[in-house]
Amino acid sequence: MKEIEVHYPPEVLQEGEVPSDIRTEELVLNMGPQHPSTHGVLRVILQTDGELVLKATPYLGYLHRCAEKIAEKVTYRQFTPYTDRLDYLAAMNNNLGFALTVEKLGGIEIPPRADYLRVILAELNRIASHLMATGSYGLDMGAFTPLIYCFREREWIMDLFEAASGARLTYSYITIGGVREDVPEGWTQKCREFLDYFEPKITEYNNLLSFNHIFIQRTANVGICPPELALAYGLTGPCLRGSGVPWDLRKAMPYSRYGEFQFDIPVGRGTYGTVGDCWDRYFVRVEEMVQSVRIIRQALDKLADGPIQAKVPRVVKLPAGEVYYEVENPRGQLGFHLVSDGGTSPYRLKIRGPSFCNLSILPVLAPNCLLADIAALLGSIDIVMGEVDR
Amino acid sequence: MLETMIFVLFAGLAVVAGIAILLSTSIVRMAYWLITMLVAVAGLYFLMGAYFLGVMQILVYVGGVAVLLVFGVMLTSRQLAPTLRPGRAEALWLAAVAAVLLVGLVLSILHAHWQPGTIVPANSAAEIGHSLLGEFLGPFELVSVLLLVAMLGAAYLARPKAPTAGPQHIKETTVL
Amino acid sequence: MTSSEILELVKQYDADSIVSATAEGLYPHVVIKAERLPAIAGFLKTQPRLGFDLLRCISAIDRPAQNTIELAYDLLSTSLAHTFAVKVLLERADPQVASVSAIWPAAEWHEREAYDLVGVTFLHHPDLRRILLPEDWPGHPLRKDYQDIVEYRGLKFQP
Amino acid sequence: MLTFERPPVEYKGLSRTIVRLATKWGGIGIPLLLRFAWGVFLAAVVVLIAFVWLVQHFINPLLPWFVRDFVVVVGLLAFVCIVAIIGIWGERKVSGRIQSRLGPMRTGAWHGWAQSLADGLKFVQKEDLIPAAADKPLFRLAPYLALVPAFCAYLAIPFGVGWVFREADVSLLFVLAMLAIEVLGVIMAGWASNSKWSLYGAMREGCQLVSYEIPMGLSLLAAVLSVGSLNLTELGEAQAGGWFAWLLFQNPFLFAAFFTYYIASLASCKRAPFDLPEGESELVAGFHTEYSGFRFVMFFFAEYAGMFAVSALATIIFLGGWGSPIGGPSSPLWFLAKSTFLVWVQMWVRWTLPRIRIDQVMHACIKYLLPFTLLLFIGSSFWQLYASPAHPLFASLARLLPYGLGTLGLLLLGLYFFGAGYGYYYRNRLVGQMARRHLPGA
Repeated sequence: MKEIEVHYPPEVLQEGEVPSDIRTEELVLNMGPQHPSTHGVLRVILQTDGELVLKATPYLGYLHRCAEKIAEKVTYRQFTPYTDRLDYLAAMNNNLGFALTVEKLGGIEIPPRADYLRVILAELNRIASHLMATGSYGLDMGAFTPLIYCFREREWIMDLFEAASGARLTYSYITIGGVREDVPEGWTQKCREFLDYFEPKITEYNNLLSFNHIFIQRTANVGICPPELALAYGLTGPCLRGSGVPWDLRKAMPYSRYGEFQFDIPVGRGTYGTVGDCWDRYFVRVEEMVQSVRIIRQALDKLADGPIQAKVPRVVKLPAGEVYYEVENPRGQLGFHLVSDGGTSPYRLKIRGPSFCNLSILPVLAPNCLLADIAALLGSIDIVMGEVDR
Repeated sequence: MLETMIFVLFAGLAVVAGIAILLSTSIVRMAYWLITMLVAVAGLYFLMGAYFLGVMQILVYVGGVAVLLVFGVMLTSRQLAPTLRPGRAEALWLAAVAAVLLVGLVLSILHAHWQPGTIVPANSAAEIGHSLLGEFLGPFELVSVLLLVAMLGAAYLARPKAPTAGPQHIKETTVL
Repeated sequence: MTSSEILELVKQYDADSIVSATAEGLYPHVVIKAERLPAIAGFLKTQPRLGFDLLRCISAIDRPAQNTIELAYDLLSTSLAHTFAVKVLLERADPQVASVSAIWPAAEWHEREAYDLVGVTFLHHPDLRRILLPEDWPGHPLRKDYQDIVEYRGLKFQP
Repeated sequence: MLTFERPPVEYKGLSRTIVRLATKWGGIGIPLLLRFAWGVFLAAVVVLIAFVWLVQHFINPLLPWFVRDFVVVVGLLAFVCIVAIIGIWGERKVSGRIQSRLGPMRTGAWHGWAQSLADGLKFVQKEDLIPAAADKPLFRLAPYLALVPAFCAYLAIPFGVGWVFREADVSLLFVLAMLAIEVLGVIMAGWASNSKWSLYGAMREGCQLVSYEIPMGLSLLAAVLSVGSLNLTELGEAQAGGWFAWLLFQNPFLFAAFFTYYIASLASCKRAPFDLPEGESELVAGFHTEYSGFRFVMFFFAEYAGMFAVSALATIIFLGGWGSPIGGPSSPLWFLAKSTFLVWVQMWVRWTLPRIRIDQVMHACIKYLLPFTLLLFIGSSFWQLYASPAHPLFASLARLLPYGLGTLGLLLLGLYFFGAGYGYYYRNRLVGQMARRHLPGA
């Protein structure tokens, strides 16, 4: 038992929000670390007045492994599995980010087939991750059914990943210098089948959840994050685009082969409320799935036979130097600041987890929300604690 | 015989609940004892054949008023059950008032002319309706005006006002 | 805008506070004097041709050999689509630097993390507490001389 | 190489299930059952002795009544339990099918019919946890306070003419009163748990139920007005003779009142989209966060008993009760069928819609539902005023309207059945590749 003082800044009440002559007791509510809608072991201390939240203070670190310290003790190749555990819903994208960082510093060129495979798998994983995000967002809003539908589709992707890599969640498939092994025969055909099946399903989810009146009432005009605020707090990914900023690394600073593909950047337009509300952030994810399908189709068309690995030694040794490299993950920009002293393991590897930065806006948006809106807000920010706590 | 038994049961429950209201220290428990008493009285109404009255007692008092009461009590005091024991001087004063009331009640009961009446016929709801909208229309409307006034007063009291206090500094310690 | 042009603008603004700079290579950045950080950070954000509106990351790198702790601020401009980095070198014994959280609120949590894991103190930070580790954790794990602890609140760790 | 196929579900026979049950729970369950059997036996002996003693000493002249009451009460108790057990199993099956899953399939061979029983057995074995800081007496009492009123409501609900525990001229009000005091158990549970989540659940339940009682009562009163009785049997009997005699179709106000009643009854049963008191994603589990084991089951039972009770009220008052819609003999089976359909719609709604927020709940009630039901109430009374002494203008309209409205109702129902049939026919296309191989008959 330890007493932790919770500090609140002096001005908690907004003007005219609470009638001051009726004495109401503030209730300090400990949301998490075990709570269904904190999406992991996040703990938020809520100071509430009835159902009104006056202040929210997140406490992190329940899933802290100090991956950055681990990185300094293992070789580059050995660290790839640890990147799986960062954003465990988008392990392919994490693998890709780390591999690209190391390849950038090492100046490694990788063969085109590996590049396209990487794009396909990363985009498939983006779909899987967004399915999880949108489905569980429905669950946060009390709609149970969309989650199961989304899982049904995600199951396909998991099967595709299993066929390619042998794993269903932590793939370590995209490695330094290419991909670990080639996809099995008939895989691309199955992938196309999935895309044909999946595309019309998105409309179905929209009819079921996105355009549901209650759902719109719950999410539109809730947790409004104007574009300036989003940029100031370093929001990236769907959270930033939901605020109406058309910023996507895949388009703005294309990495891997993204420059070759046609796709749009969906942004929040304030369709049912104000730009940057929860509904916008949610719907950007839905629209991104459509774009991912487009990218995968183009990449599948360009996928030709060839080697899938560059000539990279078993123990990678990088020249001394440093690099900061970012990729567009489903949740935002995943950055690796890699400092090498010429050895076989990083001298310092700083990981910028997009969820970590996105979550930092919670204390700003939470005041004057209702208790139920906190679930809406957290779900729309879509955090993965593995990445927040690293 | 059976009726007497049931009467004793309900009357006894009402008395016990009444005493328990006085003796319990937690406000929420008091509220629940009050509910018990209201239900017991409703049972007595049923026993007398006044079904409409009994049902209304439960519907309005237990289902409505008591719920709001519990609701309010629950919000005001949380686990710090305030000890509601009166002080010595207070107790004397209260005892005097209670004694006067008790004596008055007992005297009036003793002096009342009790007549064995007949139980109201079964179709009591219709009769109550007729008398409320016929014989007692005036008082009935007056009561509704009174309720309206009470409602307006409540709305007036609960209206939002401009904040008068300055920025509030809140510092709270939670034990984890 | 290329890195060299960005560097040129920074030099025009305050050439004296630049310790070293490189516009070429994989990691174009400028190393500035720690006490000039807030001013230059403000310049980088507000100067319309730079427009660094997004602070991506703050990396703290412990270098016992040079007896310094490096802080690298990775910046991005979403309006102009260019990146740059600013570095400050702090003394290892007592690393202190002014917070930039007033300029980029995103820095708030990154600075708390640097404080937590590397032990850099940020002055004028609104809420400088440990963020990932418990309040009473001994030491800062990402320092190179950090000793793995064997016991924490009665919890024994196997190496 | 590509493993997209899943092994088909192996359906087990009944004998297999019994063996499974015996082996799975044999270690703990059977001794426990035996202990329970002793307890039940002893209780039965005590009750029997007390019963005989009472009969001999006091109520000789009332004996036939007493026996009847005893049998009926035991029967009703069994009925409520069966409703809850089938309801829970049904809810899981319905949710499963809505979500393109199967729901329970193993326990009891045929579509997992024994799942609720197995769950009940599991719950009985679970530890009855009471938080250290809870208000223990209230914590223990709360589940009973939720379950008993829900059961009491059935004492006045007629299942048919004469199929009722007690006729009372105010039986409608009695049922409403019993449904209203169920909330006390919930509030008590929330408060006594000494958990803030539970307290929030209790607060929400209090707000919601007290508010929605009013539109619910007003919608029913609109119907009561056109029959002129608060007696449920009379209300049901007034609608004998086919679907066009149902109160639902008697005038446009009552048609609307049925829907307002149904919405309000969802709120009073804490069903989605009004399931805020137990809203999982917000309040963990709301008022029953701290409950486990059999006390939790009691809340569950109370919920399902309440669901059926409000559906039964809707059936009796709006849908002709036990009367046959096509003009055949009336029967309690019709009553059960109609009520079950309404319960099913509740489940359907629950697994489709998101949950609304507390301010929207109150907003919807006070700003829309309450004025609207008041309007319906007044409109219905005016209709009654002009139509029942056969005002010439109304006479023909009032005679024809039930057919028109009835056709509209039938169309709605037909639309539903068309949708359901469409879904069933194209289930392969609709449920997706992964699940379809598991669906029996797919």
